Amino acid sequence: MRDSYLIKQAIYGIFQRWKANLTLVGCLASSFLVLAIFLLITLNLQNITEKLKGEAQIEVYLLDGITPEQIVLLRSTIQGYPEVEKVIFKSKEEAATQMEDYLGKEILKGLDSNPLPASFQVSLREEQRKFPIISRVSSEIQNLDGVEEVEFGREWLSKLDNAWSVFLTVDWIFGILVTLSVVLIVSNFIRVTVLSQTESIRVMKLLGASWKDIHLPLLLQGMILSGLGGLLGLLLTRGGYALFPIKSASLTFLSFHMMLGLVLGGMILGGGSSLWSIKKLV
Amino acid sequence: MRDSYLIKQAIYGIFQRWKANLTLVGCLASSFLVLAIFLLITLNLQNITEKLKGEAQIEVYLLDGITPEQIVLLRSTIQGYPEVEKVIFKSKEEAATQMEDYLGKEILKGLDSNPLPASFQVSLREEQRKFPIISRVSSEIQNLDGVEEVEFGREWLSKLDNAWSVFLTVDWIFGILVTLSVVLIVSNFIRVTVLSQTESIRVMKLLGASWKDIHLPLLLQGMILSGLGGLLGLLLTRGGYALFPIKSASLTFLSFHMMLGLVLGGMILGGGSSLWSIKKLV
Amino acid sequence: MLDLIEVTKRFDETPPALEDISFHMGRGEFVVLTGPNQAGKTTLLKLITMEETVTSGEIIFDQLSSRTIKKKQIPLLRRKIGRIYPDFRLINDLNIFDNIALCLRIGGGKENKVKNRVHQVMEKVGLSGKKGWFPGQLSAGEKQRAACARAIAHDPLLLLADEPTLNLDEKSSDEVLRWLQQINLLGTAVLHATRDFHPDQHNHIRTIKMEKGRLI
Amino acid sequence: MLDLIEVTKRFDETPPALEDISFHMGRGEFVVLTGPNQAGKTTLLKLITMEETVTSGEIIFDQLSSRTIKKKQIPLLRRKIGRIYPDFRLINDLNIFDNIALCLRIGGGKENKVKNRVHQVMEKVGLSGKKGWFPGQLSAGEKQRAACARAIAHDPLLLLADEPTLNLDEKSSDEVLRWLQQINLLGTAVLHATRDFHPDQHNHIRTIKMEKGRLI
Ligand SMILES: Nc1ncnc2c1ncn2[C@@H]1O[C@H](COP(=O)(O)OP(=O)(O)OP(=O)(O)O)[C@@H](O)[C@H]1O
Ligand SMILES: Nc1ncnc2c1ncn2[C@@H]1O[C@H](COP(=O)(O)OP(=O)(O)OP(=O)(O)O)[C@@H](O)[C@H]1O
Ligand SMILES: [Mg+2]
Ligand SMILES: [Mg+2]
Repeated sequence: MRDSYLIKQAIYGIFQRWKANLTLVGCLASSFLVLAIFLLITLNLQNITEKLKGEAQIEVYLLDGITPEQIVLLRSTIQGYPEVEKVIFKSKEEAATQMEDYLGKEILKGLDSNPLPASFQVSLREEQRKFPIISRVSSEIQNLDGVEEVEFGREWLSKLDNAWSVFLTVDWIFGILVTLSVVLIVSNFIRVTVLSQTESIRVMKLLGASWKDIHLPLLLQGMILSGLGGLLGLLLTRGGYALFPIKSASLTFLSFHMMLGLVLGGMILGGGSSLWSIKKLV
Repeated sequence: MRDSYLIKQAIYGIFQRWKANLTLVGCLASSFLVLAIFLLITLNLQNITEKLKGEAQIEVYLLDGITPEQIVLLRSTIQGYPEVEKVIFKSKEEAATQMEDYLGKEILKGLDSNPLPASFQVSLREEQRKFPIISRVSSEIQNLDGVEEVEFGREWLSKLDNAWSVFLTVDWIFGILVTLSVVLIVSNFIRVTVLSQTESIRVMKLLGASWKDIHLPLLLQGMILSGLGGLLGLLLTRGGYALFPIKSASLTFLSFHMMLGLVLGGMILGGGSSLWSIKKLV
Repeated sequence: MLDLIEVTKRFDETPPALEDISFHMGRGEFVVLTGPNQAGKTTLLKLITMEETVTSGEIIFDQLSSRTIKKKQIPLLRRKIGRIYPDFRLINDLNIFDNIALCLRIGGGKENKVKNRVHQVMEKVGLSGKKGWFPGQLSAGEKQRAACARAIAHDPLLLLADEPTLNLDEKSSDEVLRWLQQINLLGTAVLHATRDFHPDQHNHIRTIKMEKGRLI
Repeated sequence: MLDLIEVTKRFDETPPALEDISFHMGRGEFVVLTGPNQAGKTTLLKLITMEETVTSGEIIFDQLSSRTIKKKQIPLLRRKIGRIYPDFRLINDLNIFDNIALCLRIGGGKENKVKNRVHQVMEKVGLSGKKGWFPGQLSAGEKQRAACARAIAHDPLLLLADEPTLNLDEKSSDEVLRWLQQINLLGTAVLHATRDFHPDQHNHIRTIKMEKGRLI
């Protein structure tokens, strides 16, 4: 048959059985919806974790006898590291004031000298805020002259990293299962659509229809229906996201590439299921 | 027809089309699996939150001039609250030692007197560890004689409560969507099963089959297939849970009632879908 | 037993499929209903089994009137009727035994009685070797035999046979016609609708002729 | 054009459906294939269109041999054949116009040529008023006409008609048989398989008789 006729027929066929196809697209959309929401949650939790990690700073406590010249030198050395973004100096006096604010005026009253050390607060560039990098930079700073001790919330950071890796495990398992369900459900729904045309296919073959005559319309239908399901699922997710009660600048929606991937994946899945169903049928 | 025959026929029919029904049960199982995992995650996150909240204690700082008798009296008063599980006393000296451990020996050296107050650490019974109860008990203790100040990590607790309520919102939305998908998918799959028997149903009606003759076998088939889907989904979830890499005493599986509810819900859904499909058919 | 009183059936299209049909069939009578394509034979049978509703007029079968019958009584009415369709309407998921047992089971028969009776009629129509076969495995002639067996197994009050010899060669046709006469002798009234009826062979049989929805 | 050489077809069951069949049909010939139920008529037609494969022997149609034909060539072979089935095999999702256009479109015809030709054959078989109707809305007689129209629309080299008058009364049957003869006069060879063939009416026509899978 002519390609133009086959394509016309595929699209016409979808409209002809619009009622069945509407439920079909609805069911597929609900599957894709679950997948999209899953991706959305994963993505945002990852963002939040990254952001929390970003708040991690390195506290560099300086030796008590350090001279202002040494401080300037040290500061420029640290600032010179490629990973470092910002270095803030906190003098002994500032440290004492903060301590008093925190524990009350009396706490340091009777002491002969201020026991608190001066310090730098070092924050790293955003893309470098990862546990191994922070850890390495810290130990490098530790070896510099004039540094007494370096602290960077090791415990808290590694806890966060642990929690994230546990979550990632669960997330992967869940993600694989959701994806498997989507594949299973889409392929089965498409199979039912193809099976409903068993009689037509048989008759067409008896009348001399070629491989392409049989496969092209069903391939197109599978791709269109599944693609529409994916698109509708995405739109619903976007709608739900827009209505989501908690607004925050750190919330993001799926990137264009992810959305494209979802819809294209849906289309490939739908088309593949069509071809596979015909194969099992004939 | 005789009930015995109808029931036999329903079960026989399932085995007869075992190939189609196996895919069917597989698809339903994958839907129920997603639902079960969703429930499992919700349940465990709730448990963890409860546990974190449970670690919240009330710190009761005592007046400086308090006598040992007053301390004993106060202790027994607090211990007498029905919500309270345990009261631990920390003397001024113990507080000082802890402070020194934390900030260094020198910190309290020059002071004329120990500025740190004695205190009670009060923990509540497990079922009472909720923000409003902790808050109420705290303010009751605040009004007792000899108490200077009460602290209970208000900020941290309310943050946790907030985070949990945000999560609950997302969770509810997601849960409703997952449930909707399951309903949509199960009902559609059952509809396809019923539709595949359209011809039989028509012929049976023409031969004088009663309402029950038509509906009972399909109702049973819908219930059995969907119930099996639910059961298989649960078993798979249980299997995944057993293989889950992180073990912890605070992880729990779904309760027996939840599992029962899932399977029964699946059966009702399947049966209902059957009846509804026949209704639309006839 | 069966009375049609000025029955008219109109589908959406303008010319009515049946117009002003009246006739009576007594218990145990054998009637051949004949006429060309579109005469309305099949439609008439459908009205009797209440597959279609009468537009005007009345059909009374075994004291049940098409005017007053309740929806719940329709299955009871159908159980008194045996039906042979030109396209067999065997259930593809059931084997031949279960297909033939269908009317008996719908009637609520006990399983051992059902079994005996089904074996009996399968023997009669020459299908006793094919109990476990499915309709898809049978030739047209064998399906026709099975359809006949199903229609007569429960000893109906009335047998409505629509083109029961359509798919058969002359030898098998004659056989089926013989069965219709045999079951008629056992007390079942038979209404045999067919296009190509040759009255010279059976001129002792009451014949109703139709054309374009009217008796002639 | 069509040669069957010692063709045997055996299904799993022991007695072969066709045994040692040989005959030749020339271009534009008209042949009636007759025989009772189970003779193997339909099976023979299926072998010609390669719906079933020959167990032994050879079929040669228009230089394509059943021994050497490739799977890809089967559609090309079928496009040269017109086919009328006893159960019509119209596609329920397509209206009558599209059903009749099917063979033309499968042949790759241009839409405006397809349109002209379909209108022409619909006129011929008397269906011009029902272009947009669907098979489910037609009577058996009208479906039979549509099936005939579909089979002859693309001017096939060979027309295989399996019981084309099964659902028709005598008047319509004669009409369909006339069409078969008309299309034959235009150059299409016709193989007409039927159970009830009355040789006295058409004794100038070549007849092949079969019984139990053999020519007699
Ligand atoms: N469901 C329907 N909707 C519309 N018209 C119908 C329907 N059923 C039957 N008809 C029309 O009623 C008329 C009588 O058809 P019927 O099938 O009863 O004829 P028949 O005598 O059985 O013909 P045949 O010998 O071809 O079986 C026809 O014109 C047909 O088109
Ligand atoms: N797919 C098949 N599997 C097994 N046996 C078959 C199959 N198709 C046909 N047969 C057998 O082949 C024989 C010939 O059948 P066929 O349908 O060709 O006869 P026919 O002459 O067309 O009969 P009818 O007049 O009833 O149409 C029969 O015995 C039939 O049971
Ligand atoms: Mg009829
Ligand atoms: Mg045949």
